[in-house]
Amino acid sequence: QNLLFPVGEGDFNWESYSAFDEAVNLDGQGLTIFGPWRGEDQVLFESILAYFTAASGVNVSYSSSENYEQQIVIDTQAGSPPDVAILPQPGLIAELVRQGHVLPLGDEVQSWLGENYAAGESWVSLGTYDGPDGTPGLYAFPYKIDVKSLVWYVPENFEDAGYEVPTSMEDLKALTEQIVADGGTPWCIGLGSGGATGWPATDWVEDLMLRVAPPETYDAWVSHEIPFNDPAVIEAIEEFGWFAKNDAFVAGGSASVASTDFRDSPNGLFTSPPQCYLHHQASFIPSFFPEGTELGVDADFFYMPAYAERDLGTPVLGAGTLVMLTQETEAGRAFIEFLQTPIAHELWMAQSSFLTPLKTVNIDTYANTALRQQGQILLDATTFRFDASDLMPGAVGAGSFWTGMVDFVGGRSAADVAAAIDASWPQ
Amino acid sequence: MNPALNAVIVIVAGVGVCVSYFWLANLVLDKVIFPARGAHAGRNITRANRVRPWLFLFPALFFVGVYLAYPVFATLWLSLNDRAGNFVGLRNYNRMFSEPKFGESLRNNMLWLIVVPAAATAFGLLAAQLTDRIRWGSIAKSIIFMPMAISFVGASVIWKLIYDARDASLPQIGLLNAVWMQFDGGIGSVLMLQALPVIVLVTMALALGFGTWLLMRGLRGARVPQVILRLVLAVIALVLAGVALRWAWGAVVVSLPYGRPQQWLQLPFWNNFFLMAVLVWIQTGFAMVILSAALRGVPEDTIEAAVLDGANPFQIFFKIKAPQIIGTIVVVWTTITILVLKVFDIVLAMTNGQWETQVLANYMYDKFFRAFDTGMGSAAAMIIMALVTPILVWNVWNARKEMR
Amino acid sequence: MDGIVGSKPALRWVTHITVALLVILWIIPTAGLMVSSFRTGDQITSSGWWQAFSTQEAQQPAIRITGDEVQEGDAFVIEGRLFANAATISAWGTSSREPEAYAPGATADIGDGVTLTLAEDGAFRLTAPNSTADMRLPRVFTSAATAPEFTLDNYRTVLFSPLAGQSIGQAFLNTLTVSIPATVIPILVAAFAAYALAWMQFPGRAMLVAVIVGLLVVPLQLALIPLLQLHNAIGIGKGYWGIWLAHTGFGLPLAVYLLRNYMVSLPRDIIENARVDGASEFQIFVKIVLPLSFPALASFAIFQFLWTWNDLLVALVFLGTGNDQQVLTGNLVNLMGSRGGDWEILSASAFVSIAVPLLVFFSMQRFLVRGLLAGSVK
Amino acid sequence: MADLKLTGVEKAYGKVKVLQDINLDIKTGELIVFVGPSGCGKSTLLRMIAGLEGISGGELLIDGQRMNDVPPAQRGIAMVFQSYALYPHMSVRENMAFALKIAHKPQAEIDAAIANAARILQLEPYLDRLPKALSGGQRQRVAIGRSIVRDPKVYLFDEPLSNLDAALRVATRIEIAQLKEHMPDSTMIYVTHDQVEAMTLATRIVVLAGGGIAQVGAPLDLYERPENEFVATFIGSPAMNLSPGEVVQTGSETKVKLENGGIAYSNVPTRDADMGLRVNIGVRPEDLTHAAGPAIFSGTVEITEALGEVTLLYLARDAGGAQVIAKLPGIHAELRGQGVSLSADPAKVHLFAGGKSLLHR
Amino acid sequence: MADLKLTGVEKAYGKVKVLQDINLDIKTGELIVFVGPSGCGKSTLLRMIAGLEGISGGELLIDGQRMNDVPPAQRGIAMVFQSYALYPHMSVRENMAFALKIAHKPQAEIDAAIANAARILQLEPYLDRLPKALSGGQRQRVAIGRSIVRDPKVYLFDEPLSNLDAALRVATRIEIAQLKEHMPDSTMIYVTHDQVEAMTLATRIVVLAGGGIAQVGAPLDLYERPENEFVATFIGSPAMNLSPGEVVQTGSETKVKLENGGIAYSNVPTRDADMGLRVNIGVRPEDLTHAAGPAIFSGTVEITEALGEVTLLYLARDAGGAQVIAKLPGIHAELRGQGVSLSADPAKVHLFAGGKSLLHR
Ligand SMILES: Nc1ncnc2c1ncn2[C@@H]1O[C@H](COP(=O)(O)OP(=O)(O)OP(=O)(O)O)[C@@H](O)[C@H]1O
Ligand SMILES: Nc1ncnc2c1ncn2[C@@H]1O[C@H](COP(=O)(O)OP(=O)(O)OP(=O)(O)O)[C@@H](O)[C@H]1O
Ligand SMILES: [Mg+2]
Ligand SMILES: [Mg+2]
Repeated sequence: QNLLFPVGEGDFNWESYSAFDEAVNLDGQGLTIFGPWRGEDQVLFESILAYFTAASGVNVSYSSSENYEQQIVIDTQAGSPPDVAILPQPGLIAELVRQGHVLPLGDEVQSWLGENYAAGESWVSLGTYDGPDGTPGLYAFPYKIDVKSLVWYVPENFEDAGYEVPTSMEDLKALTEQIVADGGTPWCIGLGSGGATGWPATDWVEDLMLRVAPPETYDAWVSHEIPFNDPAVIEAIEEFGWFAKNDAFVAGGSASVASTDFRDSPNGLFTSPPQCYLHHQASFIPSFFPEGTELGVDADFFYMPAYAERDLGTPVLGAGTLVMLTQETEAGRAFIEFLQTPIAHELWMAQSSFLTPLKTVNIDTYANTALRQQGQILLDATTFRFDASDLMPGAVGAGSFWTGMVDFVGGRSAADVAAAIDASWPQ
Repeated sequence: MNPALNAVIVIVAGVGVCVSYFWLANLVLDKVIFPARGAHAGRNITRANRVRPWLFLFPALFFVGVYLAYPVFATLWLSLNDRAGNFVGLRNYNRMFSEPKFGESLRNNMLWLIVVPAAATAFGLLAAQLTDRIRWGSIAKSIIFMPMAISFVGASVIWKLIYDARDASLPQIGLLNAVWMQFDGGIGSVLMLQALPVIVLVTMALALGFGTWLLMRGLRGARVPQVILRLVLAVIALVLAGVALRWAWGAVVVSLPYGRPQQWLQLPFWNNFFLMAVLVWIQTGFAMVILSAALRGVPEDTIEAAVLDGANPFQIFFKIKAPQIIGTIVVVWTTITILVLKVFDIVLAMTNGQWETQVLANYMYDKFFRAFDTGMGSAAAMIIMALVTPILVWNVWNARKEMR
Repeated sequence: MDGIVGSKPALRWVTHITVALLVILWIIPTAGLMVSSFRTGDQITSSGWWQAFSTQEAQQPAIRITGDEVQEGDAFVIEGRLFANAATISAWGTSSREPEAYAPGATADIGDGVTLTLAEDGAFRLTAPNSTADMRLPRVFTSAATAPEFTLDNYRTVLFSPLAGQSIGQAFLNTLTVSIPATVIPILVAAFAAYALAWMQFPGRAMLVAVIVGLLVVPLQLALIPLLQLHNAIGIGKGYWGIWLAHTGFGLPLAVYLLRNYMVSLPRDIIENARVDGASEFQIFVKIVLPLSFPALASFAIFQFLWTWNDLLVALVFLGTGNDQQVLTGNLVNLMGSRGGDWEILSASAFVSIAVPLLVFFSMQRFLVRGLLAGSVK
Repeated sequence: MADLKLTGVEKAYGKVKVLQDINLDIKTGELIVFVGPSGCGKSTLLRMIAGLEGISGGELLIDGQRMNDVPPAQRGIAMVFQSYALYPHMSVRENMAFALKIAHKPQAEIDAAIANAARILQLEPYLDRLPKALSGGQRQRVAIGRSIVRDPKVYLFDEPLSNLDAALRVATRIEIAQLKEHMPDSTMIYVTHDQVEAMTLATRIVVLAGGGIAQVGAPLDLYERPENEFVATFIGSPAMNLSPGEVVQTGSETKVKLENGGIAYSNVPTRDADMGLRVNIGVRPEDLTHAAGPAIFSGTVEITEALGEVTLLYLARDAGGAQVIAKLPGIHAELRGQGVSLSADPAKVHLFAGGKSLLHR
Repeated sequence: MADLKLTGVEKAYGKVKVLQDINLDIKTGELIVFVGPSGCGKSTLLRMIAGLEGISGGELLIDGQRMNDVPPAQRGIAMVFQSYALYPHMSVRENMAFALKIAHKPQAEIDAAIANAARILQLEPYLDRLPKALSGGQRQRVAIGRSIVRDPKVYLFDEPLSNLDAALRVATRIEIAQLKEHMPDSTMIYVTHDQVEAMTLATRIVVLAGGGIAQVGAPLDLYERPENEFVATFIGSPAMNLSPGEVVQTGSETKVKLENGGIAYSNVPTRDADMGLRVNIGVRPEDLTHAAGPAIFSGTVEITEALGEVTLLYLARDAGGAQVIAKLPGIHAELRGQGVSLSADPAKVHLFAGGKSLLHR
């Protein structure tokens, strides 16, 4: 097996690796893992799996699919699930857990998570679901986090125009207006994503929700304790509308928002003259920047600031994938154990597009400053909240919320849209 | 083992098992169970012949039963249960009917059901007829067939590229917008985008009116089912003519947003047609291949007789060839109609039912795999299946007729 | 028919023109995809594919100056070329706000004594009073006419990239292993059934035809879960048998429907003659009906093959998602990355995957021949 | 080795009865010809015997075994179809070999049978062609060849020669007759429109009409002693001339006074009671001769058709509107437009009352 | 109003020349019959005249206009196909109305034309049936009806009667003949296998053989004065008996000593130079009579075929292997197995040298 980083070299926590190596010996056992990662992400993940295999002797077969949500539903319901499933949708996980297709991870893992992840309790609660009998338990292990509260920009465009990185929402809005006044267009927003069109707007709304209301409201919103058309939610939607529904603020006018593909929309940053100066998107977006764009030089990001006057701290919105055991296997348990070693995080951190709240990792192993800064945002967060649309039931989070947002930018009022979404909430 | 060798063995085994079933089953039937020998030879043969159809049919019935019929019943059952598995009667249907999205899907589906099979069959027939008569026909055929070889998702991607819209200040990479941007509201634009459609629509309305007149003319003396059928068709034709005229008027008074790139997939109502174009583009190849085989089966002497009777190529086509392949046209039409009911990939990939483009299949998919609402998903599936009933009746009628 | 004299030339022209129009209409989308598959992702998203062949005068993406620094007297100089390919610059700038500030050959003062000269052909010369080693070098914005440029990289990625886990060759084999039996088995099964439905007498025939037509409409998605459950229960599990059976089941109604409709149109006398000749139903089927149904068999074979070839869903569900079972479509989809949307990969892989179906079509096309029945009956 | 018996056989398509109450007894070695007007059900009856059409009522026995429900292949028959029914995808050779291959005959035997049939039917040059490259007649010959090679118990021919030219027709007809002679045990049923074929080939002719059998008998029987007007006019070409009249003298020689004014003598005996009976006399065109004495028919010759050896005279229609045709030996084009008087040997004058022959009552 | 002229017409399928150097002059109002062995190209020639096959070489003129490249519909022709070619999806009525509807004839006229045709062809009961529910003969009649209603300049018939029964055949034949008389301006070309049809209908017969025209002439001309052996044997049924021999006496009456030992006298004049010439004599079966004096043929009667009015005698093959057939009037079944001597009127004895008739040299 070719391991990317030779064992023992570099700043990695090799002790945790050798400890795991010694403790676990499952030579010849097999493990099937099903996950969302394809393409480059798959290569990255498989490079991590190589270490797991080297240490435990387990033969891992990883697979993924374009329609992995559908796939996992079919596989579990038909009774041929993989051993381990990795999914980015807590809503879907909740459904699977409720149907009894997922095994509880146990108290040990739960307490480990609480202790070792920064803001541990929020991660525990993220992995905790109501089992088939209604009793909650830890079913999913968060691994690989994305930060969503990021605004991307081109530093040199800012320099050329003489703009500063804003530190508060008020500043951000002022900057927006300033750019318009200078004859530019501030934002590039694209909601297009084929069948999932609309989801980037949900990130906006969630991010803004954390900035107009306290996190408890956010939680109540997610769990439908308050209706979707609660004034707080409507306010957040209207905040988004402030950016997206103003023709002058958005490249191509608000009409193009819903149709521009989210993958294309950051390109506006890099045209000359720039179509736009700002782009709100999660940490994965650089892979859609033009070829050869150097992060930190050609493009950079800043934390989507909070309102100075509202005093809600520095909330961070994020997302991530969760690992579940869908079959009882020794190897599967061992894999969860492996994920608890710092090395399982560091090895990926050292490559790219991986953030972790695990406190015991060596933050220097991040591949570049951008990643490190994102990691820092994660660590600096006073509040961390998981993407609400991923937490809500699929009918909303992967359905009416998306379409509602498209309708909203298409002209419907926030109240209307919110009421409609609320109506679609499954009873 | 070498993977290629492995594949070959696996292929041979798979096909071999299938072939040997038929061969052996026949052998057993004729030689062992009802041997055509001895005292009861005659009776045995008759018996064997009574069993044989079922022998031939068995694998097909088995597969169809297990792989399609059984799921249908399972689905029917599911549609009467909520997601927790409790029997709720028709409540899923009630809920579904009260959802505006469902109404929208049904409406759009109707549109799809009218436009796509008609357009694909018409284009397919045109292509089949014309390509058979020219030397480079087989090349043309291959090109028209090519979209068939592209998956639905791939096709959606291609067409997204065509419908793509950029800001007016940027070069358009969507072909349709690039063309659209050539129009500036001048005389050429008016001719192309207003006069031409008006002419086409008015012609269509006139043709439909004429059709109505033809239908009504032969009314007296016709049998009752005929009268009803004719009346229904006449009403439909009249309605369509009205629609065409309204659209023609719309085309006269419309002021087109020249100079602004259009989001084709977001123009309400019209976007349905842009989605349909994709399926028509794909399915025309299917229609063409099947119909061209049928056209070639039309006895040449009947065509020659028509030539001598003085029929022009159009009359030969419409009065001699088309009626003779009407069975095949029905088959093609049916197949495409059914495909229209089932295909959701295109809508899913291009709009996911947003901007009022939802269709039943995608609605069902949504309920099944997004909302995990198997009850409603199944109910939607049942509606889809209910929509084919007319086609079913039509085909049974046809089958009966030709067996007589 | 071919012999008939005196068809009007005008009509022939109309025919040619109509077909040409149809062909153009039909080929444009594919052509766009084809051209795009030879362009880079940036090119695809920055200009229309129909412009790919001509020299384009356009605003180029910003290019950052790079190069080895050479000391010339007290100035530090970097020289080089902006473009790898031929290009003619019409205007350029160093600020995104004024991307066309300078004419080619002009010298721009960037500040701190740094100057940049850019010639028409993209050759630049940067002079700085101090070493630029720790300085961020400036970006150059150009309006330039670039020659058409095509790349095979997309195909290289699709065919040889390690990203897909397994080699494309294995995926090809897997797909063939799936497609060939999944095409042949339903045809065989359906042909027998269609023959029975068309030419054998038994009660309930019309009913069965109706049922089969009705089952055409069953949405695939409905059947996936119950069937996989079934496969798991009877021990087939996931594998080739499972997927063949599934494809057979799903493809059968259409096959039976198409074939039956073709077979009923065969001349009755021929079949009766074979009956009198002493052929058993099996022999009639194999020796008479099957050969005469070749056009229908061929067209259905084409469709079924295309369908199984392009299928992803059924393969994923019934075959499994492991690398060694990956079919071509699965392989290509995986290339596209978790978030999809790489036009260039998509277009290249679309062309890789339609190659075989087109080949099948071309080779089968000659079986869709004219007048198979000619000369059989009066 | 193969005798057929049809008792009360009938055929209905839905409600339309095409055939009814067909009773027929065919002995081994006979060659039965079905004739009858177009559409009378000849093909249908043949197909019922072959087993290609179900029998709606009655019984079909072959060699004493009930065959109503036995499949065609087991009835030991070969059939030549009116519409060739060649296998379009097989060469002529393969078409002929098909049945033998099915029966697993040795290749040498197959080759010999084909060579023989090809020689008889002059098909040698075409053995490797596909049917579509043959002319109509060539196709028909292949269809015949296909049955010849099989050597079945019962041959069924549905107008097998209808597309052959006269010479080939005669040759093939004789071949069939000789075939028949070589296989005295094989039974043949033959449908034709051609009177010459019917007369020369048949051991017995079955005249079908109106869904039933009009008469069964040896060819000359039918020609000389038709049972009814239908058979009388149907057999023989041109058809027998019929003319209405009244019996004015009975006995062994009957005298009839015709409505057209003519007088006819017939050898058909009549009883005294027949005096004054309204009858139709029937005289075949070929039996008419120039009359010296009292004429049966007299009138102007409207049309003459010279056939070479004989000439047909079409007399102008008389008051009754009946067309009288006479066939005189030699060439008589000169008679056109002239008046002629025609009479006939009393032995050749038939009498019909109510459609039935007085000979057969 | 419509005369046809074919000059040097030829037809090739690829390299195979099916027809070559066809020269034919057809006058307005003629009824030309094409006869010839099966596969000789009759249908092909007809189709070329109709415009359904291209003309590979030569010229076709109709009314003096070159028609090689004129589309079929503009040639003013109607055609009845050998294979019916009915429109399967139209009822009989619609089939017949089609051409008229295409020509936008008023409905009343269409109805009248159909009623007339249906009456002639006895199709009234079937007008609303589809072709598939008709018998073979009924279909053929519809096909004829379809052309009758159109009233074209030139009629082309490709074996139109081949599926009709004898009675209907005669009736239809006469109808065609009368049709012809009513329309003296319409030209008809008629392909048939039936000699009687050919002889009765034709104003002239064209005998095709081996891709060319063997002889053109009035029916009786062909019958009485065939130009060559092919025509001699082809026209007339059964075929003319040919027998080789040597001229032993020349002059206005020629004497031929036959190889079979017989002596034949012929009225065909020969020159002195012909003395000793090897010739074939030809005698039609119907011209043979019982010989009192020297016989042309003598032998044992092997088979007799009684046709009613005549009897065919098949003599045992002589040393030369030729089959001699005689047609004697009346019924002569008793001759079977007996020896007969046959001779003929010298006026009826033909002489052929090298295949050509000595009469025509
Ligand atoms: N498409 C073709 N290719 C090659 N040869 C052909 C083709 N069509 C016909 N022939 C040949 O041309 C010859 C003439 O055919 P045609 O049909 O004209 O004969 P015919 O005289 O009408 O015969 P019949 O009396 O049997 O109908 C035949 O020998 C036939 O085999
Ligand atoms: N499928 C059918 N349905 C109804 N009537 C039919 C069907 N097939 C045949 N007939 C009728 O049955 C009758 C007998 O047909 P058949 O073919 O046996 O006639 P035929 O004596 O062979 O005539 P021909 O000499 O013209 O071939 C015809 O009147 C025909 O119209
Ligand atoms: Mg018949
Ligand atoms: Mg012919």
